[in-house]
Amino acid sequence: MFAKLVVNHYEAAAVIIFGIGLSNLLLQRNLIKKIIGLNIMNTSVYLFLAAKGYISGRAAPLLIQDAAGNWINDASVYVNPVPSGLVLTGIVVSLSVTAFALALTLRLYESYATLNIDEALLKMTREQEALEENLLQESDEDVLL
Amino acid sequence: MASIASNFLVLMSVLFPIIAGFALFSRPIFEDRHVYVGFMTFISAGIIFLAAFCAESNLIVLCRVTQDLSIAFRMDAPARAFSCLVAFVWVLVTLYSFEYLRRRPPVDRFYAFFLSTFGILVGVACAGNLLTLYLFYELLTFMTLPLVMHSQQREAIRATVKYLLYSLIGAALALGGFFFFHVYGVSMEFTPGGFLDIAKISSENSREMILTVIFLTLLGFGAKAGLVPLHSWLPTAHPVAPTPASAVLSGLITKAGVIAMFRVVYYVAGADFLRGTWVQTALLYIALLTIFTGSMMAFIEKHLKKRIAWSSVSQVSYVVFAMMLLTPDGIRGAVLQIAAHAVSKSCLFLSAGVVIYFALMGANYHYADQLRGIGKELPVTMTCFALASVSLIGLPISGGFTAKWYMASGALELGSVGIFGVVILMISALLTAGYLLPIVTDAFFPGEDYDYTIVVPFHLPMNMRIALLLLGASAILTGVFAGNIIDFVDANMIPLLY
Amino acid sequence: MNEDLRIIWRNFFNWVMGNGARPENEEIIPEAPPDLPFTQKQESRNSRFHELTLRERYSHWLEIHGLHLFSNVYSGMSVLICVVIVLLLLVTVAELPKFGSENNPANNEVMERYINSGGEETGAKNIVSGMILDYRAFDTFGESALLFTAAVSVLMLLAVSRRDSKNSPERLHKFSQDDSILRGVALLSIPVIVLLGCVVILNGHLKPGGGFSGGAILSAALIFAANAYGFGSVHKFFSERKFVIMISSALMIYALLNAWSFFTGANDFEAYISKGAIGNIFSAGLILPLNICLSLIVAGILYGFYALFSEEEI
Amino acid sequence: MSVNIFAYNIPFISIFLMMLAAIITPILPNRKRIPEKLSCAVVFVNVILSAYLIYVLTNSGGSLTFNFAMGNFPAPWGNELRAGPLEAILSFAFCVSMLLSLMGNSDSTAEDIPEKRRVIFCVLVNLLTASLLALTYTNDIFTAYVFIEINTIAACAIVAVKESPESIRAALRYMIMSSVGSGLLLIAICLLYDLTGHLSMQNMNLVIKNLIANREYIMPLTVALALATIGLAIKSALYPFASWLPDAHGNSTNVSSAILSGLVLKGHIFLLIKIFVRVFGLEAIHDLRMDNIIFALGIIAMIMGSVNALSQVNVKRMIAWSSVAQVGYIFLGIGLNTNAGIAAACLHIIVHATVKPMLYAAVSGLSSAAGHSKSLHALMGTFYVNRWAGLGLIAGAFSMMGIPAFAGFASKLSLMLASFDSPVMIFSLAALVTSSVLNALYYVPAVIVVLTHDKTKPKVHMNVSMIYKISMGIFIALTIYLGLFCVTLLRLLTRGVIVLG
Repeated sequence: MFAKLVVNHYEAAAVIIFGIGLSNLLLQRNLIKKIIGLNIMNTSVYLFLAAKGYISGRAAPLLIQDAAGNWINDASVYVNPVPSGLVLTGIVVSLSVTAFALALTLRLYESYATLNIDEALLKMTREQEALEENLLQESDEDVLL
Repeated sequence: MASIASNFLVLMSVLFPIIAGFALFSRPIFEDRHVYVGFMTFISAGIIFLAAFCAESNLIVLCRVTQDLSIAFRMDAPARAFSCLVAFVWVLVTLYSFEYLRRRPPVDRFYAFFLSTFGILVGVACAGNLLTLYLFYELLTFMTLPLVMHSQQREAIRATVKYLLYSLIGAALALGGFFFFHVYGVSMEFTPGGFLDIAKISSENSREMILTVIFLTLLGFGAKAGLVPLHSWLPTAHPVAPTPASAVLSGLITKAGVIAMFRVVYYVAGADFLRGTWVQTALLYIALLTIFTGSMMAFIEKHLKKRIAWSSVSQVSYVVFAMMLLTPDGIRGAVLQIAAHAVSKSCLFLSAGVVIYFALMGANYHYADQLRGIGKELPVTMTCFALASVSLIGLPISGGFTAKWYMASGALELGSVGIFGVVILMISALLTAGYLLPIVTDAFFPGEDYDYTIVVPFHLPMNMRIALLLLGASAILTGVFAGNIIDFVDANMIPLLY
Repeated sequence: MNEDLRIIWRNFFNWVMGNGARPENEEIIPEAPPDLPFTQKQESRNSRFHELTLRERYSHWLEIHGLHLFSNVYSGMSVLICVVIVLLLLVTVAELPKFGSENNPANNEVMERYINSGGEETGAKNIVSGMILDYRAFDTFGESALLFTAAVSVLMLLAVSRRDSKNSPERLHKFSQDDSILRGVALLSIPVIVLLGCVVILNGHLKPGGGFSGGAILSAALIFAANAYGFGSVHKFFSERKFVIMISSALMIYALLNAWSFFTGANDFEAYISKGAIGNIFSAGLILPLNICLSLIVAGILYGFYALFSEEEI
Repeated sequence: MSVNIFAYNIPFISIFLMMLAAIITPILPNRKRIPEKLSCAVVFVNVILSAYLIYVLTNSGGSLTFNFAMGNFPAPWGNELRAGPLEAILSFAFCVSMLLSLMGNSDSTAEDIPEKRRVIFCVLVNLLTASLLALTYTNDIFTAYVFIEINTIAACAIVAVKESPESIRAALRYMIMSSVGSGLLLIAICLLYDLTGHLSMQNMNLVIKNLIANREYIMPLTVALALATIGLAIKSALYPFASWLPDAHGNSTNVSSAILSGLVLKGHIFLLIKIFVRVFGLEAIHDLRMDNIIFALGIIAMIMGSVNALSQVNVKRMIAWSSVAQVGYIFLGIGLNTNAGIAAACLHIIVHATVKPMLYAAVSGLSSAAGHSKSLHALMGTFYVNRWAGLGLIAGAFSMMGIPAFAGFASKLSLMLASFDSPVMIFSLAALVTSSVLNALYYVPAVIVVLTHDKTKPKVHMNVSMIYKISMGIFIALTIYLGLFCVTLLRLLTRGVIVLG
């Protein structure tokens, strides 16, 4: 398995970076760091795709002319163009998601003065505590049963 | 032409009370709600009687859900009998309730659900297939919830939740059975002798599984009838409801469970399929256990309405016992017991209601031992109470007596279970006498030391008086005219057995 | 005996269900006068008989330790999930087709047709451009719609609602308005940047580049201008309304062009668009106008993001 | 081409119509609620279009499906849309549900969202609908990914449109979970592309069938399938991954909650169904052992969703947890891994897309009658203030409990019948029955509370707008219609699932 991993080392690196991104996204408490994790994760997928599109010894998919000035359109000369297209699309997707997530983070920061999502939760619970006290005093549990 | 008219009649007998009930939520049509309710109950009862006596017994499909599932009604013999009974008792209880509900607002909500429960009960009775039966059975649960929690007090709510939970568990078991019957049935339409696909069952060797499913379904439907594993909501929920509601809950709505079981036994599985199987034996024993437990608890219980509720647990199980005998005498006994118990239990609850209603004037009459000498103040009420007690105990010429007579003779055909059953029936009759008769004797004969000067004559309102007297009289009359009922049963229901 | 059991059971039940232990002599009166709706708090709840129920204890405990416990458990689970996913993916990667090999499943008839007939069918020299703007144009349309979605959402979050709330925070960054070096460099370089952007856009079907990259370069020029001369000067010719109108109309033209080509293509209608000769600037059918629209959208949106995040308005 | 040329273009027309509406909305004058009217009008046009498409497809007599090439190139090279009975019915259901959600909640929308933000809200709604339609019709897995991202951003923005701190927080949480989901989905798509060399669903299917027959690349295929399933499960709130849902649905405005639980979840689930049926094929799913996992997760979700809903004080959160349980039903149907099971799951998608927006609309009506409080206790007696909302709540509750003659019963019945021949029958029976009881345990108290007179409160009078009454009436009629006459629909869905594979 290890030998195979060495052959596919680009992909192996990509999935390790994917793991790093995912763990950042899940584990970081700071929202900005979470978003950075998200970006790392997406970028690793582009690396993966780029590696998948590569065929050793071939040219980039821009048509080239031979000596006589004819366009060479022979599939055995160029690398696979599909992953490049997917990467282009993917970059725009991650750009949009990042922008939106950052805007949300900014708004959260304005409301709670923290970038830590746990602290925001804590502040929110504290704010609601007073509210819930009032609510509990009025309500009767049997209704809720 | 006649067929269309009769179909319309049957549909209206189910739908009219429901619509009339929910119309109460809209803006007032009649200033006086009692007039409206009385009028509508009367019309509904009229439609139901007309339908029961005149309608043809063909299948009326309201709409089709899938190819073989539909909402359908059929006015067959059990439906006719039961809807007549329901209409009779309902009119009287409604008559009684006007006076009673004056002190228990909100009237609108109570009557809305009370009227629609009326229609839904008739729907349970004349359901043409299992889907319709299940639909109306569930609706019955939801429509009676507001009746139970009418007072909106803590106890009422707790009782309602308990009632809901038990009914839902029961309905869930029935739903499981429903799915099985849908797969293993030829159709879903109630057919005398059962609709199960015997060939499929025997080819797949799944007879035991189907028996288990039938058993579970019967237990599920038994929840409404207060059968033992799922009985304990009944003594909690019935006493907290306002008296008119508890009268119909005990007298008729428990019978909806019995009717559902009856349909499963005779119209889904078929008597032949069940005869001699462990399901029959198990249900007989469960019914006997319920009979004994109910009577025993009623004997111990001091609270008047609770005692009557426990008595219901035991008395309704008589019906289950008789029904599960799967003999002609069993069916005769079951039908008689349904009729006798419906009228006498309603009568008992209504009498107890009068006592409590009377109690609002000052004294606290919630417990059986507080009723000493009350017969002097409420002679009519306590007379009716006595009549109903006589029927419940099963003293001769009353409705209960004939019912138990047929039951016992049916049971004796069945061997050891039957003999055991008869013994239990005897013990239960003694216990019944033990928990009902002392109230009557104490009420009328308070003893030497009773101070007669404190007697305040209480004027019972006329409509209450009429309702009580009619119910009390019919408790005896079901015994006197038992022959006619037996004729009806012999003509229409005995063929179900074979 | 029986009575004791009953009391014990009842107390246990109450303890679990949250009614508090009830004194035994408190009788239940089923039909008390109906003047006390159940919404009102019952006395027994506050009386000395009330003790903490299991449910209340649980919620108290949860209040104190819940978040901590949750975040610990959450972290543990996350680490586990990440490790599992990475290991699984590594094993998978080892099984995948070999890197750089010609015989991989991905190098199939799809790729062959893109290269063999891409030139004729799209007229683009840049095969990737031809692919994303002609063969798989719907994806790219979705992508620009995605950018539009993000732009609209960010606009809503950062501009519209703050103006509604009227207590927008102090602007954090005041750019120096009289940095002459910056201005000088900007004066020199902005035209070059714009020119570069135009070249990249117009050569999208010939060379690497295209609407997205060209749009990004254009937006860089705008951002540079805003930084050097202040946002006010940019606003003079680029207000929020104009920004929205520009993006919307560019996207509209883009969508209509796409719709035209989809519609005619799917129904085998005549599209009236010539492909031109490969390598010419006016070739490749719709790709050039599409690239121009895309670049306008991207430039507008990227500048919009920058302006919204730094100045909180456009 | 087995259908006429107009019907042939309907998928394309409906997607582009929604998109153009979204693009043009910011330029329109923002007066007299024009943007909202435009959204409603366009969605209504789509309702009619998809109804016509259903009619044409089922009456054409020839093949039930057609592929629509987006551009000049057919499937493996260009993007394609595909329309069959399943897609047509689901897009019809989505459009109807969207239209009714917008109409039924228009009062509360007007209260909750200021006018300027409402323009953007309409843009987002149009984009969301367009992306849902694209997700439904697409035949290309990468296109699906792009439109899923549009869907996600629009959905998060719709949660955040309320602009309260809680809703921002909920949206952020939703965003993060969704990003994890789409990351996993993306890498799964990349793996699949690497193994098959295709992005078009039917071509992928051919290659995957070959691979499985030759037992090649089994491990990567399994991992790709698992990652795609987990990714979409996170996005569609299957139970262990559902913690974001109650936050997002409970803290947003009513119309957002209705749209989110009625439509957004369903779009993702339908994509999962497409991946299962169309990309892998049912045998392959069974071979790779994914069906049992989905089935078990579905059962857990059914139970746990209801159990969590039992302890909620806030009605909206209660209904949100109930959504989790309902998603469990759908996954149970998918996990049966038969055509009948998936058809039943689709029926439940439709049922839930009808009933859940109705419940949210009812709750919005009731809570505005109770002074905008969302706690169950505050809703006491509101039935008598807003009877249409009360009736909606009752019908919705009955449907969720599975009372016959209401929509929920039909889907439960079909799920049960679908599971009858499978070895897991007893589990699904037990789960369905238990979950019906649990559903009743929290919906019935809500109904009781709403029906209970509160004597301590002063009598409130509220004018219920005509549009609310109309949409509620349609909702209730649809619920009962689905409960009583779903047989034709179910037959169509089954045929649709068969031709989808």
